[in-house]
Amino acid sequence: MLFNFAAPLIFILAGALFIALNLVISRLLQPRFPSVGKATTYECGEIPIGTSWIQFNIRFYVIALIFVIFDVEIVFLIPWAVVFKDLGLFAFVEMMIFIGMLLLGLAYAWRKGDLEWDKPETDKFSREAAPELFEEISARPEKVTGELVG
Amino acid sequence: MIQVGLHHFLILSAVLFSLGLLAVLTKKNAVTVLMGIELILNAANINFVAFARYTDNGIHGQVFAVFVIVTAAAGAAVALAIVLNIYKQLKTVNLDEADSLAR
Amino acid sequence: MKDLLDSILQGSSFLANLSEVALAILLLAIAGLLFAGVAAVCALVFVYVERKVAAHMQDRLGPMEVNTGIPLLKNIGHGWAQTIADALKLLLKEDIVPGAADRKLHLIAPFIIFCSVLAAVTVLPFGEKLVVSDMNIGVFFVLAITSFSVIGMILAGWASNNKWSLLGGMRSAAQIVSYEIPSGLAVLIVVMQVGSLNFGDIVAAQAGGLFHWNVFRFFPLNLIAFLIAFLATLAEANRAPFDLPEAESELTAGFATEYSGFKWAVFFLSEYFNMFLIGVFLSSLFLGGWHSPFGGLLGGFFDKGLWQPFWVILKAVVIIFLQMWLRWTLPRLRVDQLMYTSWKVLTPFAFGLIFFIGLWMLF
Amino acid sequence: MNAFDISFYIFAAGAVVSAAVMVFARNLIYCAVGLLFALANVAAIYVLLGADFLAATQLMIYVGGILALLLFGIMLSVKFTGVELRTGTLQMLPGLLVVAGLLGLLIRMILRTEWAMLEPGEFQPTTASIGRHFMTDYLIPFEVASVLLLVALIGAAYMARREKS
Repeated sequence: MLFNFAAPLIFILAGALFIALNLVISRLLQPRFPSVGKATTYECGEIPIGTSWIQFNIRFYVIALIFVIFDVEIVFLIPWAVVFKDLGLFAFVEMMIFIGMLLLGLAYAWRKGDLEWDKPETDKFSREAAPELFEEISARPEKVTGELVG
Repeated sequence: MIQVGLHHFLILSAVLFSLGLLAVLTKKNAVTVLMGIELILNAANINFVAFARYTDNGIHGQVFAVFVIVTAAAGAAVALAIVLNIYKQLKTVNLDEADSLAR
Repeated sequence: MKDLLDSILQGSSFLANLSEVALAILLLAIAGLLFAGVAAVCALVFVYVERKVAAHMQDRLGPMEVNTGIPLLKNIGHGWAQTIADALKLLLKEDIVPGAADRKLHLIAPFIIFCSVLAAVTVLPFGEKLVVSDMNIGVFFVLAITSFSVIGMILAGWASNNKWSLLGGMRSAAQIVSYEIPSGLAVLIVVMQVGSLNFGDIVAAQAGGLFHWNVFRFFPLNLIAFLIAFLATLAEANRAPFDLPEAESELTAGFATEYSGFKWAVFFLSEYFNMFLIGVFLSSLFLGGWHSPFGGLLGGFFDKGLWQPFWVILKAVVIIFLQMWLRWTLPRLRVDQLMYTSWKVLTPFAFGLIFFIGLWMLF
Repeated sequence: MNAFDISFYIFAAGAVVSAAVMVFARNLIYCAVGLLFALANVAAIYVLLGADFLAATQLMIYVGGILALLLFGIMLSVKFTGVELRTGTLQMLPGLLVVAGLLGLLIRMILRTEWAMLEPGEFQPTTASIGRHFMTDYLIPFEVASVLLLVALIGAAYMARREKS
């Protein structure tokens, strides 16, 4: 059994070695002309403003949180799935209770809008919101784009 | 050198436990304190599994360790939510500064 | 693998003097390097194929210029050497690390992503005996080890100290994490039916021709499970239409923005090798792995010997072609649609499938 | 020294060194990377103890789940005043002393105790028997775990959400 686990480990080491070797080869072959411009953070040609420490949306956390809970559930489901054929109905009922509990959690998060991400406000640009503008743009797109470019 | 046995695993676990405890005791940032707690739980898990292998020949220790990991996951989720709330309220997650109950 | 070891031990007197463990490690290391090389070649081939597929889908020719260069045969070959030239270019390019970046983590991140994919490949079967590590928890191991790439992406995004990179890294993480649940559940559906996590057992249970493959069992439930697994793994590989993390128009290149030269190539390589991994993974779980679709035809002639890796790779290539097809057909999803698809469509459906297949198996 | 012993020492050293990096690093992300490697090494230690399922669980939940969560937590709770995510330490010296004393005591206890040891058996696949234990002996903890997870999900989602409004 240990042998089976040694294989991925040695593959990891070999993979790391492979990348390292290539990086060294690349380092030996490549030209190196460092300059201030190259070392600047890339921001589409603009001079970067501030650091990249932007405050992130809390939704990232909520998604990760729901994920962790369901990840744990998958870990519980795996040994169950392996023995399910042997144990039959009893195990099935037990697991459905377990899943049902967590589905309650998913339903709660769903209901409270935790699974929603910010949607673009498409209504603003719909036909209903500004009918004249919409007609104008649809009729003569080249005029609008021309203005934008000009 | 003596063959690796129960003692080796227990000592490894003790060292990891101490490092985790050190993180809990000395770190300022609440998230690193949480990391220390995770390390402590890992040390406990090594003990469970090592005892299961060397004194019991069974699998109960491993089942227990699975439950520990699960509890750790649930705990980390809630604890981080609390940390984020503290950050929201007090604009800091440093435990020595977050010492007031009122805003 | 063990058999191979024994035969080599008997064959060579020099190797026989080494201890068995050292020999095993040596062999595995060679195999690992070989696989890493295969990964690189894989990426080269698939990039070429992808460009050609894309081109022909859009009524273009794609790369045509780079051929052998022999005067008379200059224009024959459909630009086959294009990706080789690209690879050489990447190797010769100056490796620029921005001054504001964290150099150590900037270096480590590609290693983590590549190694996690490479480690997952060890448990995948390319034939009845043709597997590096016949691990009894194979399926679970693949699910577990691939979760390293999430961390790699967050680290890459953070270490670059660039707004696009960080946002791209966070988005990748959120996306991969969301789609790990449906893919895990879809995989479990197969595990339920076979009762084993070992890839060998799972494939062996699908012997007997096309209609014994897992996709066609419990019709149509397993077919839906396969679709869920396919979509979820597509999203986990950050492939279009789920390629938001590297949406060129908004995030330039996502977490890989500040990478150049060979380090960038490692990300690219990992992406294409990951597609191959997914292809073999899905074909073993759902499409009968090394079994031919013909079953016992000609006394099972097509199920033997070198046909086995042939079928595995053919199925993987078909899945990869499907992935490419979708990429060049569908527009990119919005973030809210992405989350909607994962949590409100795929996950509930997967749970429903587990319920109904459980009932079906019981009664 | 056989292969088993050598791998134990390698992984133990790996776990301890990365844990030390986690404790002593001043950069928050370095702490997380230290924890990442510590967790991976502990997973390898589980394999050496014959707990294959547990090792994969460790990778899946700790590395894929909790560590990702912690990284998200770091990203969401940094003050963006400085470029680097520095974190200081408090009372390092007393902390070190207390922990060193405790470690000494623990090791002394481990070495002094007469453990009722058995000869360890052959390595066996554990997944199926863990599944059977979940469904029989550990049924109540198993179901209670689902309640715990539900409570954690609802509670944490509620707390995280309150920020929005």
